[in-house]
Amino acid sequence: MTTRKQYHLTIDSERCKGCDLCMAFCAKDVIAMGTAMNSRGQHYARPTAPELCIGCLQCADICPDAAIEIEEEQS
Amino acid sequence: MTTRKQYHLTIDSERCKGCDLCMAFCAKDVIAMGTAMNSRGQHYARPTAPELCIGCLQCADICPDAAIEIEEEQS
Amino acid sequence: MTSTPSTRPPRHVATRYPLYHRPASLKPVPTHFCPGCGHGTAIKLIAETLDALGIRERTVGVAPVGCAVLAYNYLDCDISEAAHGRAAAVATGIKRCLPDRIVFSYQGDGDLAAIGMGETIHAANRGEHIAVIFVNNTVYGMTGGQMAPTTLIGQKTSTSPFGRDQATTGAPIKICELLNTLEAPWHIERVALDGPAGVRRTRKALTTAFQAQMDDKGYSFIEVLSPCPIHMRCTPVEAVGLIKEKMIPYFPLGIYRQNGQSMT
Amino acid sequence: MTSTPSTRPPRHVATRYPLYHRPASLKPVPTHFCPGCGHGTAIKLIAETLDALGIRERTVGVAPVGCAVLAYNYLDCDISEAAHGRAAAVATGIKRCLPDRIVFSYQGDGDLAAIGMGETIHAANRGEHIAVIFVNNTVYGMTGGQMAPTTLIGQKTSTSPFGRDQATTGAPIKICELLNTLEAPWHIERVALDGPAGVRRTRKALTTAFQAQMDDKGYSFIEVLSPCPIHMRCTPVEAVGLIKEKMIPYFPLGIYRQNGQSMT
Amino acid sequence: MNCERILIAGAGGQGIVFLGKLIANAALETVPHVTYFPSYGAEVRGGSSHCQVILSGREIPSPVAHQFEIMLILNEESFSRFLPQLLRNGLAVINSSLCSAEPAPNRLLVPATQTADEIGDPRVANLVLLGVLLSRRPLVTPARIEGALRAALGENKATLERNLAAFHAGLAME
Amino acid sequence: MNCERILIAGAGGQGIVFLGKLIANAALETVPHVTYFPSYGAEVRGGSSHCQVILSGREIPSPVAHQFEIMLILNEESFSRFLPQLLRNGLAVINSSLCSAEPAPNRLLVPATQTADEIGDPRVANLVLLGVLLSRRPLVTPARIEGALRAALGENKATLERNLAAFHAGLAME
Amino acid sequence: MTKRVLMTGNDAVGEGAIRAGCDAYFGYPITPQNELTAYMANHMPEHDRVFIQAESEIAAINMVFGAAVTGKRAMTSSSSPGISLKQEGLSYLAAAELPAVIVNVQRGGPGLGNIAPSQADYFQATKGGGHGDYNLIVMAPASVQEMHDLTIQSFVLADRFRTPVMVLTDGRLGQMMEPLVLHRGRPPVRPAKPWALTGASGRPSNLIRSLLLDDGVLEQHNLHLQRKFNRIKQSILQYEELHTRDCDVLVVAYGTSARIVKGVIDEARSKGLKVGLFRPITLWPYPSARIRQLAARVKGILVVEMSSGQMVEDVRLAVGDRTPVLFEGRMGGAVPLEADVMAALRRILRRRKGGTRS
Amino acid sequence: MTKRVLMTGNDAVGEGAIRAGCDAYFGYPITPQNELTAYMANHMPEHDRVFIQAESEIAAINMVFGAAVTGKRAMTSSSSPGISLKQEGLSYLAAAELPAVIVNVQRGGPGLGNIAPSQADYFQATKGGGHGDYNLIVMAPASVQEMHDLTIQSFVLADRFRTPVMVLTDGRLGQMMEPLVLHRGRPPVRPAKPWALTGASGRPSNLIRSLLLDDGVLEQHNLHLQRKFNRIKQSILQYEELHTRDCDVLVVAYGTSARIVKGVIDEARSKGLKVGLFRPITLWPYPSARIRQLAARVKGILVVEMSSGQMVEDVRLAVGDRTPVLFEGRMGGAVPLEADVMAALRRILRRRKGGTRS
Ligand SMILES: Cc1ncc(C[n+]2csc(CCOP(=O)(O)OP(=O)(O)O)c2C)c(N)n1
Ligand SMILES: Cc1ncc(C[n+]2csc(CCOP(=O)(O)OP(=O)(O)O)c2C)c(N)n1
Ligand code: SF4
Ligand code: SF4
Ligand code: SF4
Ligand code: SF4
Ligand code: SF4
Ligand code: SF4
Ligand SMILES: [Mg+2]
Ligand SMILES: [Mg+2]
Repeated sequence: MTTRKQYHLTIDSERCKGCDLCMAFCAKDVIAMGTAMNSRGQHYARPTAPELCIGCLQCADICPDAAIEIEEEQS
Repeated sequence: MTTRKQYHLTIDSERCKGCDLCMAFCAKDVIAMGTAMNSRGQHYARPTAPELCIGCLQCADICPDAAIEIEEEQS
Repeated sequence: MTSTPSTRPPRHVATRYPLYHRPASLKPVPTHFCPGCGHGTAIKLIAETLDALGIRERTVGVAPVGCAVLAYNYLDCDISEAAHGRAAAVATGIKRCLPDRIVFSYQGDGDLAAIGMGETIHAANRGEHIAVIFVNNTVYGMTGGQMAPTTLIGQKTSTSPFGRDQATTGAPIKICELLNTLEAPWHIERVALDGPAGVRRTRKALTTAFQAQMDDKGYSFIEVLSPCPIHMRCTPVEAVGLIKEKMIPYFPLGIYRQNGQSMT
Repeated sequence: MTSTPSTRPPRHVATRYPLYHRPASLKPVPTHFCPGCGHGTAIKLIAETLDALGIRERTVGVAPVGCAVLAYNYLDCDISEAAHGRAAAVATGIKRCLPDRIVFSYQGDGDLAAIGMGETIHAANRGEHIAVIFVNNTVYGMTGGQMAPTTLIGQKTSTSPFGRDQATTGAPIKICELLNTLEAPWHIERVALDGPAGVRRTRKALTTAFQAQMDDKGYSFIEVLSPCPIHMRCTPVEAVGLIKEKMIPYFPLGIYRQNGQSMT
Repeated sequence: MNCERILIAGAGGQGIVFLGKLIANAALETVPHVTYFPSYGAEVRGGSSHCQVILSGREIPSPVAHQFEIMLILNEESFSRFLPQLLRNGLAVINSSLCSAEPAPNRLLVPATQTADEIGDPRVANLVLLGVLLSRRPLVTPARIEGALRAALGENKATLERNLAAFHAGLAME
Repeated sequence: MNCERILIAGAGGQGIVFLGKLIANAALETVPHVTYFPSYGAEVRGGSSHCQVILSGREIPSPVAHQFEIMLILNEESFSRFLPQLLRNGLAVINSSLCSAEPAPNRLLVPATQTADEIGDPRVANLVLLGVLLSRRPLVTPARIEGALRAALGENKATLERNLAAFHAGLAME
Repeated sequence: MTKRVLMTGNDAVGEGAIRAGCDAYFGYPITPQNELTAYMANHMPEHDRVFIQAESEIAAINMVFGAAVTGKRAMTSSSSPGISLKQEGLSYLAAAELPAVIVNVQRGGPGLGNIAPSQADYFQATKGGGHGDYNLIVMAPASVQEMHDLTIQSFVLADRFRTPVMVLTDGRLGQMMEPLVLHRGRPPVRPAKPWALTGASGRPSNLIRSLLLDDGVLEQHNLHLQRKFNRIKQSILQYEELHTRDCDVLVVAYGTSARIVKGVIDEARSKGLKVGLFRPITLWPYPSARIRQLAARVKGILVVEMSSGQMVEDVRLAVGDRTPVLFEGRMGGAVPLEADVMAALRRILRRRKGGTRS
Repeated sequence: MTKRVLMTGNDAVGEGAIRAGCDAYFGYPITPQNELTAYMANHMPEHDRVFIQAESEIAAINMVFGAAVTGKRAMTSSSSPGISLKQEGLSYLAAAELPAVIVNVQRGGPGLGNIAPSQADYFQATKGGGHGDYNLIVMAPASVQEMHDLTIQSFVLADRFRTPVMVLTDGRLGQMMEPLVLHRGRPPVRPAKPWALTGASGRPSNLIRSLLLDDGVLEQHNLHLQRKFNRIKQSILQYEELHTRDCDVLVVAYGTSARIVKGVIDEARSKGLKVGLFRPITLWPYPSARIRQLAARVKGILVVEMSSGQMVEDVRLAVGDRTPVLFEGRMGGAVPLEADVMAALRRILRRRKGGTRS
C-alpha cells in the first residue's frame, strides 16, 4: 500500500498583503493572487491548485507576514 | 687634509623637563643631568662631554620638548 | 479576522499534522510593515527561534527606532525600546543586570551602522553576551528612504537623489568584516532573505546566536540582508532579486566568526 | 628664557650649520606636558613636517580635548578646538568648505577610539581628505589616567584598579586594523615613539600623510604609540621601554594601507 | 470665493497626501489663499492617513480645521472617524468599495477602488473621487488638475495615464 | 580652637593636593571641623595648583576662604599671587629654593626644595614646609601627620621614608 | 504681482538657506523634517555647495562647527530628539562664538514620542538646553513665508553677532504647504571674518576654542558673552500684534499656536469680544517689555502653547502681578482646539480687571 | 559619637550610591567628577555590582536605561558637557518612567570651559534640557554629608515616582573634603516593579517604550506624566532656612553658593544686619510657595548663584511684584566673593520696603 501525502494550505486573507512572494517561489504554481480584496482593500493570495502542493514550505518560509500555514495529511 | 667635524649642542634649560630620554639614547654619553635647577625647580640636562658627540641626532629626535639643538662645524 | 482554508476540513483528523504553523511567540495580529518587507520575515524567524529553543519566557529584546521598533507589537516577549542607535548600550545594561536571561537587539542599518556605530563596536569589543540581529535593507526605511551607510553605490534614495556617489559618501560599510577585526565576538554571520533557502539559513543563524547565549558563550552578530521594496523602489519580488544580484555580491554571505575563531 | 650653549660661539661661523633646530612652526614656549610625554614629540614632529613641506600657512588643524588640546598652544598654524570625540566631524566640515587647504586632526585614544569611534569610522569611510594623527598612549591622560579602549590587558588605571580585565572590558582595540576593513582610506600606518628610530619613522609617516593630502589623494591615518609616563606609572625611559615590550607586540607597527591598497 | 475646507482621509498607500498636494497645486494660481496640511509624516508605516486642503478668498488664519465643507473618504475607518466633522451642508465623496456608508443627502457613494481596479490600479481610487467631486463642485478646473498631475508625474508616463484615466472616470460618473 | 585657614600653593607636581589632604586627614580626629578644598582637578597638566584647608572649633560655613592665617608657598608664582591674601598677623612658610621672597616678620623662608633634593627627591619639599610650620604652630601633632602619611603611602615604603625624612627635616629646622 | 510658489515649510526653509548663501548643510534623517534634508540633497549640489548626510545628529552639529570655523555659512536641521543630541554642540558654538543656523522642526515628546507637531522644546531652545551660560537667538515662524524669510534672517543675525541661531518650528509648519514669495537677488552681504581659520597666510595664526583654563579668563569670556547677549536683546526683538490697541484680553502665542489663535480671534471679534494677539517672533530675546506694557491695559492674558506651559513662564516674568496670566495648551503632538481657546477667553472676560495671578 | 570619615564629595556620592543599593553604575571620565567614577571602579566589584566605564556619556545613559528596565537601581555621573550629551537619554528615561540617578558635578561653561565649579546648568537641570514636557527631580547638596545623604534619597525618590532624579552639584563640592557620617544599615526598601523586564515568565510580556504613535495616546501619556509631576511637587519639597524669622533681607542660594552665603550671614548678623538665608534643596520641584510667603516680610531678596542668573527666574516667578529681587553672581567657574555679597546686602538694606522690582 502506498501512503499518499496531501497538503493543506491556509492563507490568512487578513494577514496577506499581496506581495506575490509565495507565488514567485512556489515551483508548483499552487498559489495565485485572488481578485477579492480584504478589509484593507488589498488583493490576497489564494491556493488555487492545492492538489499540486508538495509541502516544500517554500511559500511559508518566504511569506513575510506569516500568512501561510500548511498541514500534511497522510492517507 | 682631513675635515674634522665638531658638533655643538644647545640644551634650552627652560624647555628641558629632565626626562632623561636624551641621556638614555645617546650612545656616546655626551649628556648628563645637571644639578642646577631651572625656574620650575627641575633639574635639566647638560652636554657634559660635547667633544664626544657624533651628531647622530638621537637626542634631538627623542627629546619631547625640543630642548636640544645641534649645529655642525667643519674644520 | 477571517481565514481562507484551501479545502474543507477533512474527516480523518488524526493523520493530519502541521508542517508549518505561525509561531506561538508571534502575536496574532497583522503587521504594519509594507508588503514584502523583510522585517516581517525576520521577526517571524525570531519568534520561531524563541519557540524552538523554549526561551520566550526568559528573553528580553531591545528594539530601537526604525521600522524595527514595531517588533514589540508582534513579538510576545519582554521588549524594551531604545533610543536611535543605542540598542547595544541598552542591551548591555540589561544583560549585565540579568546575566542569566537571553538578551537580543533587533536593529536596522541606519540605526546600527550610522548613529549606533560606536555603541555597536564597543559592545562587540567588550564581548557582551547578547545577540545582535542586524537588518540591512540598504536604507532608512521608517523615515522615508534616506541613504544608509549600507546603501549601494549608485542607489537612489531621498538623500542621494542622483545615486550614491562613492567619491563624496564613501562605500557601503561591511559591518561583519569590521566587527571581525575585534577579539571578543563569538559568532558573526551574514545571511540574506533572498528566497526560501535564505530564510532557512537565517533561521539557522538565529538559532546559533541564541543558542550561543544559552551556553553563555558570548557576543553573536547576525546580519540579515533584507528587502525594503518601498525604498528599493521596486516590487517585493524584484527586491528579493536585487538582494541576490546586487547586495550579496557586495556583502558576501557566510560565517565570519565561529566559536570565537575568525573564519576569514 | 635662558639657554645653555655647550660651547662659546665659535669664530668661523661660516662653516657652522644647523643639524637640528627647533621647527619654525613650533611656538617658542615651553609646553605644559609632563616630562617625557609623547605629545611633545608628536607635536614637534608635526611642526617639522609643516616646515618641511612648506604648508604651515595653508594648514588648519583640529585639536579635541585631551592632553592633545594643548597642541594649539604650541603649533603655529590655524587650529580649531573640537568637542571630545568629534574632531573627525569638525575636520570634515573644515575640509569640505576649504578643499584646497591641508586639514589634520590630532587626537588621543580616549577621544578617537572611545567616544569618537563613530565619527572616526565614518570620516574614514567617506574618505575625507584629511590626515588623522592618533596618539595612542593607552590611557585617558588629561582626565587623570582612566582606562582607554587601547589600555593593555592587565594594565592598572584609575578605572581598572585591578588591571584591565578582558572578560568584562574586552581587548584593546586595534584601530588601524579596524579602519583597514574600509574601502576609502589612502594611507594607514602605525608607528611608535619607542626611541629615536621610531621618532624618525613617525616623522616619515607624517610626511606621507600630509603629502597625500597635498596630492589630493584621500584619507590618511597615522597611529602613534606614545608614552604617558605619568599614567603608565613609570619613568619616561621606562615608558619608552614599555612601548617596545608591551605595546608593539600587541599593536604591530607598519603600513596597513598604502596608496589606497591594503597591505595585509 | 468662499472658504472651502477639504478633508481627505484613508489608509496609508491610498495616495491621500498625493491628492491633497495635487489639489493645492492646481488651485495655486486661481485661488487667492491655499493651505495644505498632512496629518502624518513618513515615519509611520501602514495605519491611517489624512490631510486637509483649505481654499479661500481671504487670508487663512488657522490652517487647522476641525469642520469641513468637503470630505474625500477612502476607507471605512476614516468614514467613522471623520464624518462627524462634516458640516451639515457639506459634501462627502465616499469610496463605497471599502466603506459601508449608508446613502444620505450630503454623501456621494462612489465605488472608487473598484473603478480604479478596472483601470488597472486600485491605488488611483483617489483620483476617481476627485473627479466626482469636481463634477459637482468646480473648485478648480479639470484642466488645472490635469496640469498639476502632469507636473507631478511627468516622467512616469504609465502612472500618469492611469491617474488621468481615473480622474476622467470620476468626472464622467453618474 | 580658633579657625585656622591654611593655603597651600605651588606648581603642578609639587604635591600641593597631597599635602592638603594629609593635613585634613591628620586633623580629622582632634579638630572639630575640617574642610579641604583643591583649586583644580586633574584635567590640567602643569600650571599652578593650590588648595585650602580650614581647621576650626565651630562649624565652617563657607569652605572658600579669601584670607588666610597660614600659607605654605612652594614657588615664586604662588608667592606673588597669593601673599596679599595673608592676614596681617598670619604666617607664611615659603620655599626659598624657588622663591625670591624678601625676609619679613610673618614669613619663614625655608630652602625646602634644596633640603628635599638632599634627601633624594625635590618633590618632598612640601613635607619640609609642613614640618617647619608645625614646629611653630602645633595645629596637629607630628604623630598624627606621621600616621596620616603611613595611611596614605602605606604600600610605597621608599616614598614614605622620603616623606617622613623631609617632614622631620622640617620639624628640626632652625 | 510677485510670483507665488506652493511649498512645504520644510522646503521653504531649505530654499531660504540656499538663497541666504548657505555654503554647507549637514543633516540626518528624522521626521518631521526629512523634506528639508531631501531638499538640500537635491539642491545644494546644483549650487556647488556642500551637502553631507552625517552619520548622526552629533556628527552633523560638529560638521557645522567645522564649516563655521572656516567662516562659511553653515546649517543643520533636526527634530526634538535629534536636537537634544546637539546640546553639547550648541553650547560649543555659542562659547566659540561661531555663526550657524540650526532648525528644530519640533515633534511630540518626551522620548521618542510621536511625529506630530509640538512646542515642547521651548525651554530647551530659549533657556539653554546645553550646559553653561549662553543663549541661542531663537526665531519662531508662523507661516511658510516666514519659514523662508526667518531662515534668511537667521543667517544674517548669526553672522552679525557671531552666534548660533535656532529656527524653532514644528512638524505642522514644516509639512504644511502655503504659497510664498521667494527671496530674490543676491544673498545678504557677508561681514568680514578675520577670525576665520583659512590657513595662517600673511597673518598670525588663528585659534578657535572654548577651553579657557587660565585663572579668570573664562569669567572674562563669559562677561564678554553676556555683554553681547545684552546687545542682542536691545537690537533684534520682533513680534506681531493684532488688535492690541483695544483688547480686553491679550492672547500670547507663537508659531502654529498663533495661527490657531488668529482663527479664534477672527471669530471672537466677529462676536464683539475685544481680544488681541501678541505673537513673539523672536523667542530669545523675548519681547518682555512690550508684553509688560500691554499687560497694564488688559483684564488678563491667555498664553496658548502646544506644551504643558513653557513660554507662559516668560510671560509671567514679564507681567509680574500686573494682570492674571492663564494658560491653555495641549501636549504630545495635540493641537489646541479653537473652541477651547474661545472658552478660556470667555472665562477671562468674565473676570474683573486686575485680579491676582492665577 | 558616630564615627566620622573624611571624604571628598565625589567619594561620598559613590559610597552613598553603594549604600543605597545601587546595582549598576555606568560612567565616563570627565573632570571634576573623576573621583566618583574611580570610586565606583574600586568598590562596585567588591559588592558584586555592575561597573562599566562606557565608551561615551551617551552609551552610559543608555546603559542606565537598560539597567533600569530590568528594575535594578542604576546610576551615572558626569559633568556639564557630558550631561549635555545625555539630554536625549534623560528625556527617554522620563518618558518611559524609569527610575535612575544622574549626578552632574558642574564645571565652568559654556563649551569646554574650564574645570572650576559652576552652577550654570540650573536651567538645563530644572527646565528640561532634553526635548518634550518632562521634569527631572533635582537635588542640590551643600555639604559632603548631603552629597552622601541626598544621593541615597535620590534612589528612593526615583523608585517611588518611577522617574529620573538628578543630583546637581559642582566641582567644589565634588572635590572638597569634609568629615561625614555614613549611612548605616540596609539599603532603602525596594518597591515592587511589576513593569520591569525580566522575561515574560508566568505573566504577559512587558513592554517599555516612549513611542506612542496612535492618535491621542501620547497626549494621554503626557497628561499622566503631568499628574505625576504635580504629585511630586506636593510631596517632596526640601529646603533649609537660616534666620528667616526676623530678616529684613532674604538671600536665596543653593549648593556651594549657599555655603558662601552662610559665611556672609554669620558676619552680617555679627554686625547686627538682619539677614536670612533660604536654601532650596530640591531645585525641582522648587519651593516657590515658601519663598512667596517669606517675600511678603522682607525689604528685598538677593539671589546668589555661580551663573549669569538662572535660579533667579524661579525666585522672581515665586515672588511676583511682592518685593524686589536682586542678583549677585559670578560665571565661568568663579565663586562669588563674600565681600560682594555683603555689599549687595547693604544696598538692599538701604532701600525702603516694598519698592518695585529691579
Ligand atoms: C535621535 C534620532 N534621530 C533620528 C531619528 C529618526 N529615525 C527614526 S528611525 C530611523 C532610522 C531608520 O532606519 P533603519 O535603522 O535602517 O531601520 P529601517 O526602518 O530601515 O528598518 C531614524 C533616523 C530618531 N527617532 N531619533
Ligand atoms: C563630552 C566630554 N566628555 C568627557 C570629557 C573629559 N575629557 C577630557 S580629555 C578626555 C580624554 C583624554 O584622553 P585621550 O583622548 O586619550 O587624550 P590624552 O590626554 O591621553 O592624550 C576626556 C574624557 C570632556 N571634556 N567632554
Ligand atoms: S508548500 Fe511548496 S508546493 Fe506547496 S504551495 Fe508552498 S511553495 Fe508551493
Ligand atoms: S507571501 Fe504571504 S503576504 Fe505575500 S502574497 Fe503570499 S501569502 Fe500574501
Ligand atoms: S647627537 Fe648623538 S652623540 Fe651627540 S649628544 Fe645627541 S645623541 Fe649623543
Ligand atoms: S630629552 Fe629633552 S627634556 Fe628630556 S632631559 Fe633631555 S633635553 Fe631635557
Ligand atoms: S519602509 Fe521598508 S523597512 Fe519599513 S516597513 Fe516598509 S518595506 Fe519594511
Ligand atoms: S598626562 Fe600623560 S599624555 Fe598628558 S601630558 Fe602627562 S604624560 Fe602627557
Ligand atoms: Mg534600514
Ligand atoms: Mg590617551
